[in-house]
Amino acid sequence: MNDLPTQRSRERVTMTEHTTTDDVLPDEGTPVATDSVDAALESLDSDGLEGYNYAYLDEHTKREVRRSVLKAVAIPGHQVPYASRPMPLARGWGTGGIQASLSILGPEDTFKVIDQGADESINAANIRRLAENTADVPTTTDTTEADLIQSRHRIPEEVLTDEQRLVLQVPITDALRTVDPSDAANRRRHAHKNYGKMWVHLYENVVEYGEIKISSRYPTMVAGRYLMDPSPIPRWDVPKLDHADHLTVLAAGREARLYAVPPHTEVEPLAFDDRQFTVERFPEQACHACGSTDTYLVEVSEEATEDGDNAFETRYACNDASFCAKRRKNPDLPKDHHLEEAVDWGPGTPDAPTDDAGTPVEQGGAGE
Amino acid sequence: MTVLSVDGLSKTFDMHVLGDTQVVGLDDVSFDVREGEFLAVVGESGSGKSSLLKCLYRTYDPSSGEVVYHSPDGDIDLASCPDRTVIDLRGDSIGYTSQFLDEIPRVPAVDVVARPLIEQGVDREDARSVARDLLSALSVPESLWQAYPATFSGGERQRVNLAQALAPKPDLLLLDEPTSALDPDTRRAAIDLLSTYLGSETTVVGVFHNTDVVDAVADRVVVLDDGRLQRVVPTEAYDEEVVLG
Amino acid sequence: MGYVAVTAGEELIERAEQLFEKQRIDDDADDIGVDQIEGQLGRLTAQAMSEGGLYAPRLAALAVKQAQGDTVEAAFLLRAYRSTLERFDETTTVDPGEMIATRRVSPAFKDIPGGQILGATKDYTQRLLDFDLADGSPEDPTAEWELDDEGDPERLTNVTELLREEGLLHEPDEPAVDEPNDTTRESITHPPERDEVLQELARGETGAVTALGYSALRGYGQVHPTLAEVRVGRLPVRIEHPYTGAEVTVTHTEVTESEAVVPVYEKREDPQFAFGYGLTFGRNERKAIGMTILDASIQLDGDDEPAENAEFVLDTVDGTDSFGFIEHLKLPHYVTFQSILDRIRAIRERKGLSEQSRVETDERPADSAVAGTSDDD
Amino acid sequence: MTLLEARDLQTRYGPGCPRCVESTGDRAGTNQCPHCGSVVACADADLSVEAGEVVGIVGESGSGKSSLAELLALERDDDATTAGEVHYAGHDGNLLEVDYETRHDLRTGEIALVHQHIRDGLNLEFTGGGNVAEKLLSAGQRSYEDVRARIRELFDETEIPVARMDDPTSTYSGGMQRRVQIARALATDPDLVVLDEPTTGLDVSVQARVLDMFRRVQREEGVAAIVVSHDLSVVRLLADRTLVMRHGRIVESGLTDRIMEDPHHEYTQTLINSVI
Amino acid sequence: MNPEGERAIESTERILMQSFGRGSTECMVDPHDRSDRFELIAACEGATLAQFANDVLDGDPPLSVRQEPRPQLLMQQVRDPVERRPFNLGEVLVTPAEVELEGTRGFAMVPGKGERAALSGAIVDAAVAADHEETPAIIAALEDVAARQREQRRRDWSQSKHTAVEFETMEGQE
Repeated sequence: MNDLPTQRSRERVTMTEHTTTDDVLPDEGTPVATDSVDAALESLDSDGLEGYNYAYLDEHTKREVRRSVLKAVAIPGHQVPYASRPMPLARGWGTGGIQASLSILGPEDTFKVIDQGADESINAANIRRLAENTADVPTTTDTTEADLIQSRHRIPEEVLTDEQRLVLQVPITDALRTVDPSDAANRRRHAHKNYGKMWVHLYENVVEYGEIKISSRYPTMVAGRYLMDPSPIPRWDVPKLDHADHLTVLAAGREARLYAVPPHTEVEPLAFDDRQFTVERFPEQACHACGSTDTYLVEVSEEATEDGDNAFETRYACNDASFCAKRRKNPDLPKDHHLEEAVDWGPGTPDAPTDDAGTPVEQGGAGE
Repeated sequence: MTVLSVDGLSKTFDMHVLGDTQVVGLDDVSFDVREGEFLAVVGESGSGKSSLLKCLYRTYDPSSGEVVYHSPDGDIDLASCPDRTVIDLRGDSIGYTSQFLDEIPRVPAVDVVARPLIEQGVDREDARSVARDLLSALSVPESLWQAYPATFSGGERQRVNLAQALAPKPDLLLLDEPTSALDPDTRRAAIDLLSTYLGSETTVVGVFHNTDVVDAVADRVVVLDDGRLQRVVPTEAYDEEVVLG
Repeated sequence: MGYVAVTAGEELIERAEQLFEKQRIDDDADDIGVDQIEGQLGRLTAQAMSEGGLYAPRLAALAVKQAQGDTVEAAFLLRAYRSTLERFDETTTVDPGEMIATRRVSPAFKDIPGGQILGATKDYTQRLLDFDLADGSPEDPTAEWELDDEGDPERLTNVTELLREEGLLHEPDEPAVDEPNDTTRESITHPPERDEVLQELARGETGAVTALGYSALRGYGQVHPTLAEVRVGRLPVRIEHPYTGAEVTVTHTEVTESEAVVPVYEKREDPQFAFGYGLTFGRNERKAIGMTILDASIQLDGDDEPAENAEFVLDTVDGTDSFGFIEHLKLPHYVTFQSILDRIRAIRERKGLSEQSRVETDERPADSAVAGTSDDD
Repeated sequence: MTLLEARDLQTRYGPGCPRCVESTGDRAGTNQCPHCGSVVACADADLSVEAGEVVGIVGESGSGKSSLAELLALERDDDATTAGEVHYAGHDGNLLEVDYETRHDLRTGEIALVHQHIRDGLNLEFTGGGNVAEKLLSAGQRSYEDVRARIRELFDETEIPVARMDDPTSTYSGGMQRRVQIARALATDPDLVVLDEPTTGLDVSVQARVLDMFRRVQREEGVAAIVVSHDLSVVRLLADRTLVMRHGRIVESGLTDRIMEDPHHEYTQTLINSVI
Repeated sequence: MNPEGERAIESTERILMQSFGRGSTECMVDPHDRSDRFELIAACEGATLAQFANDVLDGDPPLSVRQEPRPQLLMQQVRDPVERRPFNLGEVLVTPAEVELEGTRGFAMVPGKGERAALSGAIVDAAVAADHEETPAIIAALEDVAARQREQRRRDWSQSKHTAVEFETMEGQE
């Protein structure tokens, strides 16, 4: 808190400056016990020896990250480089997300962390523990109670409001990486809004497979200008970003880039007029726990209990664990139950495969 | 009515590669060409016959003099008009062919002949039909129509060449020895074709090696000698000179 | 059901960690001391410092101990620790010519001023397992040495400077007065500056730097350098004293330095050598030489060879990045996997394949081609 | 109708000095400035192209013809310093000074360049159809079926087997790759196509067929073309008018047959007489 | 390779068998000089510094800490000898501390994580600057550090030179 570890040398901290600019130590220093060196050490603020700064990162770093977030909000979908710090998490395990979260979080915020849809997954628990330990924030598993949600690869099923912020962890920042590994080349393409190569990728997908093969990380135009990698959220979640009420910040630690989708911004997955974007299908499936047919489901292999022939059977279950828990108590609970006005938002669950032309996904109203 | 007025036409070549020597091709040549007539250009080898035709077509840049083409849209001096005017005239008014087929490799004979028509906007099949007629009239065996002219004999190539020149029926056709390699029978067929196919709306200025061709088709004869115009006489008068000469 | 929500995640994390810690004390052997690691496994701590980009021998030994010998994990611990620290300052710029070398060989020249000093190395010995080492500590084999007093250490003339004097190496432009870029503070945008390349290579992962450097030698590149010099020695760490303003030495860092000439002649009319440079914390000649090759290769700025592509090299040599991202694949991926399943089933249905297979669990790993080429992270 | 009008075009490599232009060119016998060492790749170049017309540019390598063609195709070389004006029918102002956006639009819509080297013009990993699709998709087409139909049409027109359209371009023969380049160039119905050395890398037998195809398509589509070649026969076959370049200057221009049969400039005479 | 070479290899092996971690530094000469004293304190053992600091503190002099001893980073900048441009080699962990002892400032920095040594060093620095009564003992100890450093350095160098290959061709020239 005292010194800014990121000062450039032109702002070199001389000893004199150090004491005069220091907002904690008075000019004459801290008087300490003089019994012995060890006593003197002990009488110093223990925080100065052992503790971490609030929210782990020092204030200067957080300011820098916040500035980058602002820049990202100002240029929707544009990847903003920032000085990603090494974190006590491994790269690829949410170091970008946690830096963004810790920079945005304040003590009055309630924090929710999900990994692959679940609050209780081990990595989510680890990240939540870091925030609890260093930022002293209350945490929740209830989507509607959270002020800030950090998520790996899902957007919650319950509609986010304009008072909420979503931080998505990003492994790979550039949608164009799929078609060209060179960041230098892709940076030029973004600058020139030259997305021909991605379009050819989609075209050749259709040539080869009859439809677009991309599963997650679906390339998406933001505000009609920048092509964005929405992180590996399923296609199911991509329409939730379009004209959403909430702010989404996408942050990558390893790649030291972050970008954002501001509220009420157009988000459009790339597709052809006659080969449209489709979300994942769960034909004739419902969550075996809560019965939902309008949520993103994942397959669960379980040991069969009765049928002796099959060792395993496949069941479907809600991926959004916290909403599933609510639905189990109240199966009719709409996704926008907490809102004053219902929204026409988010994908429904189409029951049949799409035809060649890619029949548009029905925008099922919440709670259908 | 005069279609072309050649006045004081001269052509000198500056041969830089030969130590900056000058070669005179044409020297102060003047004559008129009447609409619909067939004008033959004759003279010894090297007398400037081909140079004259090339100056009229602007393949050679005249050094001085005028070549006024009296087009329906007004007079145009072919010796000095812009290149683009020449290109436009070549597209639909003035045709030229030499004794050598300027062929595009790997294009079948029928398409070589049809090409000028297609480029003028004639439907592809219609143009091929005309081409087939012309090749037939010039006794090109049907088996060759779809073959590449590069494989043809000299005579066959010249027939394809002539057919290509005639096909679009230009207002003014410049022919530079188009029959030199033809046997007498074919030459006669070519002569027939010149009169029957072209009709009176085409004016022809031609250089011919054989006096029988001149006799058969020419209305008047321009006689050149060493780049200078000797005289312009009716064919009959020229015949007498030759006989007497 | 216990699948969708792993309950009590934090408790499980703790248990797993406890089990890991138990491995350290799983037998009757003595706990290995940090002093012992620092003193006896110097190469290990040096590697952790080099890849962590932090010179702190004792903490590096601690990190090695904590990581149970995993150098990349140890380097990662150092980096994470580093990011909680303030920076006092930059040091004053040190010239590697000031190095007090304990080892110095010049493969390019048989004879160099100051001589070839082999120093401490096993380079020239047979690699045979020494079973005597298995028990007991050996005697100091140098105890009986009769040393001549060589006086104070000499500074050894840099071989590159000899070449430069002869005009075989180009005279650089006026040294830039600018501060060098710091890649730990501003992430690189390509193409990188040379100082950024050197900083990133200096903290690259040893295996990656060695492998990429080797790729150029193996034929995936044009650089087959002649080493002008390889040195191990100590560099002073100096700051300006806050009271006197004089440059004062805080400590020394042990470093390995390598310089190479590359017969790629820069100018046709005045042929000169191209150059590669390597410098890294600790005793690690392999990495320093690998770095030298990569530095020279990157300067060629070729398109086709991996080692000549700065973007490729710098994007792949960092151990912390590659370690984290490779290992993150262990995290659950069932959301994205479900999305992939949806695509492959849709495509198979379109092609009239396996209408029934959607509920068969054994189809999951099927058609790894699609899963493998998926766009999932 | 004049499609393109270029005045005083200049491309220079190197620092440049006030005497660069006067010290280079045909009379100086070099394109390298003796004072500052800069290479004046082309200078003092004026030309215009009519709608539907084919203009040839000939000269030996290093004569500046490719530099001139790049300027006309609005290709930018960051290493070069350029000057002059290019005006284009229907567009205001000097196209050499327009922003990236406008230039990009012009290049995807109205002016197409067929590169000398296949790799500069095509992505060999794409399918043949994909290379053409890129142009169409970049121009904003969003119907997959329409794109497919247009590719088939263009393949047909440029005599590429339609059955091969979904094969990687790298599996095509050199001649087919050149045709894909031309199909790609024509995809968005440009007014002007610039062909830089269209026969580079092709067998002699294939050269003729590609040129004939281009000539036919060019006439049928009424697209204007600038054909750059060191090979007189290429220009002779395609061009109505021809410019002859040497040491970065246009030394002679005129009707193509006139250039071939009545060359005026000493260099042109040498060039014509050098044809094997 | 001549016999000298073989001898060098043998010597080399012997050096390698020794344990590492001697940690010697260059010596300086005058502990009264503030800059020289800084270097000697940095090289001095922490226990020695703490002992002197405790001796100084025995008199209960007013002491305030102007900079808490806390590990910090120094980015080591090296001039690349090819382009002669500085680059950042990596950071070095140090612990600085600054105190004011009876109105006299003292500053010290020790390598690594060493809060106790750094604070002790700063107290020792201030004490010598103020000519505290412990000064002669401190000076003696620091001079001893200097002497040992110098000796260590010379021995290391002699050991290394013991592995130097002397080519016969060189003898005539030298």
